[in-house]
Amino acid sequence: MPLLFAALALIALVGAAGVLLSRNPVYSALSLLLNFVAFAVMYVMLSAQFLGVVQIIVYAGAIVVLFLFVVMLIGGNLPALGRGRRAYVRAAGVILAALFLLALLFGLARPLPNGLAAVGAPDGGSVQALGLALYVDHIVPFELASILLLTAMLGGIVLARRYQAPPKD
Amino acid sequence: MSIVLLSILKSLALIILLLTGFAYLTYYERKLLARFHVRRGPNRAGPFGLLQPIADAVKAIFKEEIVPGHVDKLIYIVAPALSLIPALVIFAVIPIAPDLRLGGFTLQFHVADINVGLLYLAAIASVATYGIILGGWSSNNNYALLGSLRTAAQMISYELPFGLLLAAIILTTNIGREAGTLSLIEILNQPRPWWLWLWLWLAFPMFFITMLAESNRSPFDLPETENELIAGFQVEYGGIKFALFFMAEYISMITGSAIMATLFFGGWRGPFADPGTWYGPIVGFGWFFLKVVALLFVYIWVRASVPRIRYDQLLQFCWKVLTPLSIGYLVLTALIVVFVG
Amino acid sequence: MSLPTLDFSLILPELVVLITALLVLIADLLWPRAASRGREQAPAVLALAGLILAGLLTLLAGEWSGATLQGMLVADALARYLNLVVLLAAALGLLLSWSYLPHFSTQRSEYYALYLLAVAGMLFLGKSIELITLFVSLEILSIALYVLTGFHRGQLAGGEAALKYFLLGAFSSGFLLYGAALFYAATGATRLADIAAQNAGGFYMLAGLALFLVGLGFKLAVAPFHMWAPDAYQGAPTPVTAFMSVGTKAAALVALFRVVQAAGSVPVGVWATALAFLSLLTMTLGNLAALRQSSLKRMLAYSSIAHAGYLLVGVVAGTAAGFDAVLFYLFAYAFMNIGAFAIASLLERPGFYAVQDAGIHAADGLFGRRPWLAVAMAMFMLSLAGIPPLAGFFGKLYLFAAAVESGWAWLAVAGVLNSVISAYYYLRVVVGMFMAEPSASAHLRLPLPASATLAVALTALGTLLFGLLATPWFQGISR
Amino acid sequence: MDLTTFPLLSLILWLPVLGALALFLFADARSIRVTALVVTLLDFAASLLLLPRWTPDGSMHYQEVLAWAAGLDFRYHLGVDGISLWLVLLTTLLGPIVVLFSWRNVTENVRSFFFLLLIQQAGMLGVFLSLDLILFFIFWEFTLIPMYFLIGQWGSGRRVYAATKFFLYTMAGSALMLVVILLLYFQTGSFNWLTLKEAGLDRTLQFWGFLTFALAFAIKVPMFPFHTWLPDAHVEAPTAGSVILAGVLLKMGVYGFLRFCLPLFPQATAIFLPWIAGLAIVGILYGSLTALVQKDVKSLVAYSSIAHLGFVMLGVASMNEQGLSGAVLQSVNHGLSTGALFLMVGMIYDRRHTRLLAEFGGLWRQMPVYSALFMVVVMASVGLPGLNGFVGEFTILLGAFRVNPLWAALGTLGVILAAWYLLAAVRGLLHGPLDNPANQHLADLDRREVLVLAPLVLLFFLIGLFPALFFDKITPAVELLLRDVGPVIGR
Repeated sequence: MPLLFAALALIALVGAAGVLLSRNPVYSALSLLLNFVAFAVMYVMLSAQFLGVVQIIVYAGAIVVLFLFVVMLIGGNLPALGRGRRAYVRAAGVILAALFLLALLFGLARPLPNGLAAVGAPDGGSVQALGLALYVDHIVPFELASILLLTAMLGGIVLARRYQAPPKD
Repeated sequence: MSIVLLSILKSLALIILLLTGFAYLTYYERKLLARFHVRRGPNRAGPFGLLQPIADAVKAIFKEEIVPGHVDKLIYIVAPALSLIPALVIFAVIPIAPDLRLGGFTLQFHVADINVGLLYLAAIASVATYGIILGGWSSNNNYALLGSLRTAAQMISYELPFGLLLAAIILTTNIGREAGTLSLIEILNQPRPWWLWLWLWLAFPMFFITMLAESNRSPFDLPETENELIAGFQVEYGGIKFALFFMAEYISMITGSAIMATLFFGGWRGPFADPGTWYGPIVGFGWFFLKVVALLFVYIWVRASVPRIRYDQLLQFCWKVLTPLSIGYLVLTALIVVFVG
Repeated sequence: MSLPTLDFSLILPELVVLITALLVLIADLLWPRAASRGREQAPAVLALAGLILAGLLTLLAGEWSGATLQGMLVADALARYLNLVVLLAAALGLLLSWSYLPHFSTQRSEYYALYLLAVAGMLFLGKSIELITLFVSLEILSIALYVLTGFHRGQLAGGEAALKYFLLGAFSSGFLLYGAALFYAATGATRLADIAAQNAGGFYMLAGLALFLVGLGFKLAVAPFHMWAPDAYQGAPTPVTAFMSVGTKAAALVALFRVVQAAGSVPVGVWATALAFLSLLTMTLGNLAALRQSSLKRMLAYSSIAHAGYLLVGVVAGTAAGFDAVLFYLFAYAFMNIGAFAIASLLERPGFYAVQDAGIHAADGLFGRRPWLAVAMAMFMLSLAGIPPLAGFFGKLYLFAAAVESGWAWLAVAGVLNSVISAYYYLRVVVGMFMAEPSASAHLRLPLPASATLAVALTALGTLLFGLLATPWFQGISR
Repeated sequence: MDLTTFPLLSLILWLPVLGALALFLFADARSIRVTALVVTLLDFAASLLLLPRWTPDGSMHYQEVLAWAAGLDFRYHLGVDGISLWLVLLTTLLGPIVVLFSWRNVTENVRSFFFLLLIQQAGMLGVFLSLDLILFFIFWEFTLIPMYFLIGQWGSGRRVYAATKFFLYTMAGSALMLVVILLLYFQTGSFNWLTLKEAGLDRTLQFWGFLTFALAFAIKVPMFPFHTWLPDAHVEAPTAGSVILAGVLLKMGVYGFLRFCLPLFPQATAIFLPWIAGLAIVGILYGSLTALVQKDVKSLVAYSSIAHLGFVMLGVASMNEQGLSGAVLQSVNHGLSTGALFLMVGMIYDRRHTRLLAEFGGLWRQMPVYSALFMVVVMASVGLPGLNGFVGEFTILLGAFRVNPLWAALGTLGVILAAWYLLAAVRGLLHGPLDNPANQHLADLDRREVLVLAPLVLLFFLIGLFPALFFDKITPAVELLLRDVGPVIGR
């Protein structure tokens, strides 16, 4: 298992690096896909099968496809990403990333906070557990999320429609 | 250790089975189409032309590997594989026969019993798009790109009714039971009352249509329309790489049929397919095979009978007909589950 | 296992608003626009009816007991008053939209449905006592408002406003979510009551609270997270600006108050000091920037930022009295600010592809053209500046009193000095209306639609009387 | 009618507001004017009712308390004592006079004008009557609004600049007062003046409290160097506005010192008194000297106000019975005489639409009634014995002398300067040849204008000849104040 984890972690890292380093947006998107898939497998390994599968359906199956769709729709002649960026932007990025890394290490070095220590019960990621969490414990935010989706959908429709000025009278 | 080994062996067997199935599906299709056209079909290689697929395979394999200069090489080469793998992998959760018990040892005729099996189907189906999209894009050819775009839009759109119908089927697994299930094996093991069969068959036509669209079969083969896109995404492909795309399409047909057979027609179940007996697996596989072949017949029948539809019709049909219908179906199913089940 | 039974009566007003939103959405199907003249306003009528019904349900239900829906949503007095202020703001904004919207859009159903969804989001946010519920509610209102901000699609400024609002808003949601995650990490709970009960201290709570402050600070347009606000407020259709400047603030403040109360283990001095400095920065920046604006709407936008600063004073105080004051001020603010935007919207000349922004001199000579309108506007301006006996004064009185009581006298001093600064730019408008030569466009007839007139009348009445009459109402709400 | 329980103060306070609302019942200008006049007269009559049953014991009379707010315990609490009594009467008296004066010369937006005048009056009355600090603050700030509009809409020249300056200056001054009021509240649990003055606040709070209150009041008075808004506001305001500004609004500052600064912060008062005296004297000299060089009669009167208010503040700073009583009486005197001066300047402005001294001369011949009255008013202002100004200034100087003879000496210098610049105005207006052709056909005062001035002139004499009538109501209140505060500051 640790071996598998290491391999997956490596794949995830390669994917992440690929997203950043690729000059070609399609390669970036594909690297992202690689990253997502690696994570999906990790979720499954953590006995969160549902999460793993949903990760594939939503991210790999829909979001990255839409990325690709948009990239293709805009055309293949995209200017290569990352050119013409100022030096200070790069420097800021590097510094922020380093800070984030530091924060992560800091967090890892400390004992696990109370809240997380309790998490990780066996089979916590099963469909049953998830179903209970979603439909029994958190039914309220779950229902609210449906309103959120309705709102987003309505908003998308409004924005996508061709603008039509009202008739002058 | 033995489980892993067993799984590997099962996978190998499955792959061989599927590849053979693919080969003879082409034969099956050509023969059937010929009959629909009042022709004879392949009849030269071997008796009744039975060796034709093998001849085709040999031809494809020994063709010169050509990689055109203007393509994006890496993706160009990877794309056909990406397209085939999902079609193969999906089969892992489909039980093709009842368990065989030999003494203390039980042999199960599926590679894996994932407890989110149905979602696994949806997940793999959703990734199947990549091969085609990337194949078309990497070809660096406008026709191919248009084919890709069509694929992306089509498959994402049709995943919607597909998912909704799957959800409805998942809901029915709650009927008369403590809790529902997402595992295909469990679903097969559940007895269904007669009215439930009827209700599920109501959804079958819709499901079948989405499967047609997901596997880019006629009349939804817009990504590869030869008369407007000169074969679309595969225009730059030849030889074994083309064969892989071809294989993906046909294997996904088999897979689709297998899924439908399992969900709507009881999979390996049938008279004398008794689990636990020595003959059960054999009869069970027989039933399974028959059902799949019958469904494949419908695939080919549709191809022979229905003309290709226009692209806008394709999307309109999905969003304005199929999706609302499947939403309605889902809602009704939910009501049935709550009030009847 | 059985599904939980939920007492939906606790969220009855919210449900009414939601159902109205759905009805409004299909209003176009029921009454096709082209077929029936005179029924174009059906969505607006429906929406208004829904808001009024929700308001009545809130009002007539008496005091809310504090019962919770699974510990996710709470119907307490705080939520009740928030309901009232949001519904009030929404109804007033809707009256403005009534005559304003037809100038630039035919998508009435969509507009009013999104509007009601934003209202519902605010109402839910005010009731949220759980991190996920809180986040989802916040997103409902945000997304609806992003779209409403860019609703005038014939106008570039609207698109720019919506895009800026969206990008920065999404960014802030990230902060908020990160904060929630850290809370969860520290306590293993998402319900605020459980988080408070854990009394977990330490780095994670502190960092979580800080991120929460940043996230909610964005929504509140608190400096230095206010950059989106002037553009969004200016580019959005004026009725939307009026509504969101009050509603979003109200809901986000209640959320902030609840979160801050739950994070009890973080020393009060730490977050209160941080908030106090944010408040100081916000009001000073808002007021100084407002001094230099040449657009009436943009000036009001900066004034709105400044008011976010005043409102924070009540949260800084951290006491029940402090938050009572916030609620009181929100009511007063709903009247005076929406009133001001109402008149700004009347002064605009909405064209079909571009709404001509009301410049700071658009009101010049208004007293000669529409004396009562000018009087009302003067009242709004003076009330915003905090001149007694108008509602704004009493609001500030209560806010600053709470601050002084909790030992934040210096913040109160900053507040009153800022009020003096703000008086200057508010007076500019008054000077223009009463004492300046009429602007070039003054000879044009100023149309006065009945619905907008009603809104102005209501807000003016509220500005005049609310402070004088409503004070006994606000006692110990936030306990 | 039982006057002990009848809410007389509320009647006085709210009558103008009701009257202001009543203006909307009428459409024509004449009815509006008549209504305004009737209302102000009624108000004056109502305020006269305070006098008959007055018991001169220095305490608060006619108190009314109504609980009002929740959370913060501020109340509707009114009361009147010897210090505020005459200021209230001054306010109600100036009401009808100003209305009558504006009878003809306000022609635009008549209703708005009288509406603002009436609510202005209510606001000022509220300031003098409030015993609750928040209520006081509300009225205090509220008085800005009508005056702002009066100056800004009916003023002349740079009216917008003047109005805005007036508004911002005074608002800035008083803003901090609110915070201190709140601090007081949370230290003592009351906004009630009666409670607060017994509370014995700690020294730091007294120090800062005095500073912020004094800032607000000093701007209002105005004391040097916070006076710069005044010339602008006075000069640009319409005559009615100037009269109210000089007559009553400035007194709010003095009243604030007497009512709040001294009794609430006695320890701080001890520290700051010399400074107040110093600034008052600078104000007297500065105001007088500046008045000397004015070419515009109205600015001359405006600067004279600074000087006169300097006297009043000197009286306050003396912090003894004579000084304080004198300050109160001189406040009233200044309201009457400077009010009259502004009215008379307004009268010739109405005729000539200029106020430059150089434009006039020799009016004595053309307008004898005007000139006679003008002389009386000037004499009252200068402090001619027998007229009211003398009584006030003399008492103040007496008080100041007892504290510091130098103050009195410098104050006396101010009296002389006052005679100088006012007589210069008399010379410029009335004496000399009637050589400007524009002046040769000026009409003398008509009956209305005489009627406007008559009550003021009568009062000059009344106060001048029978000061005891007034002092016997002022003194007990002052004594009470001194009894509380005097020991603390050692007087």
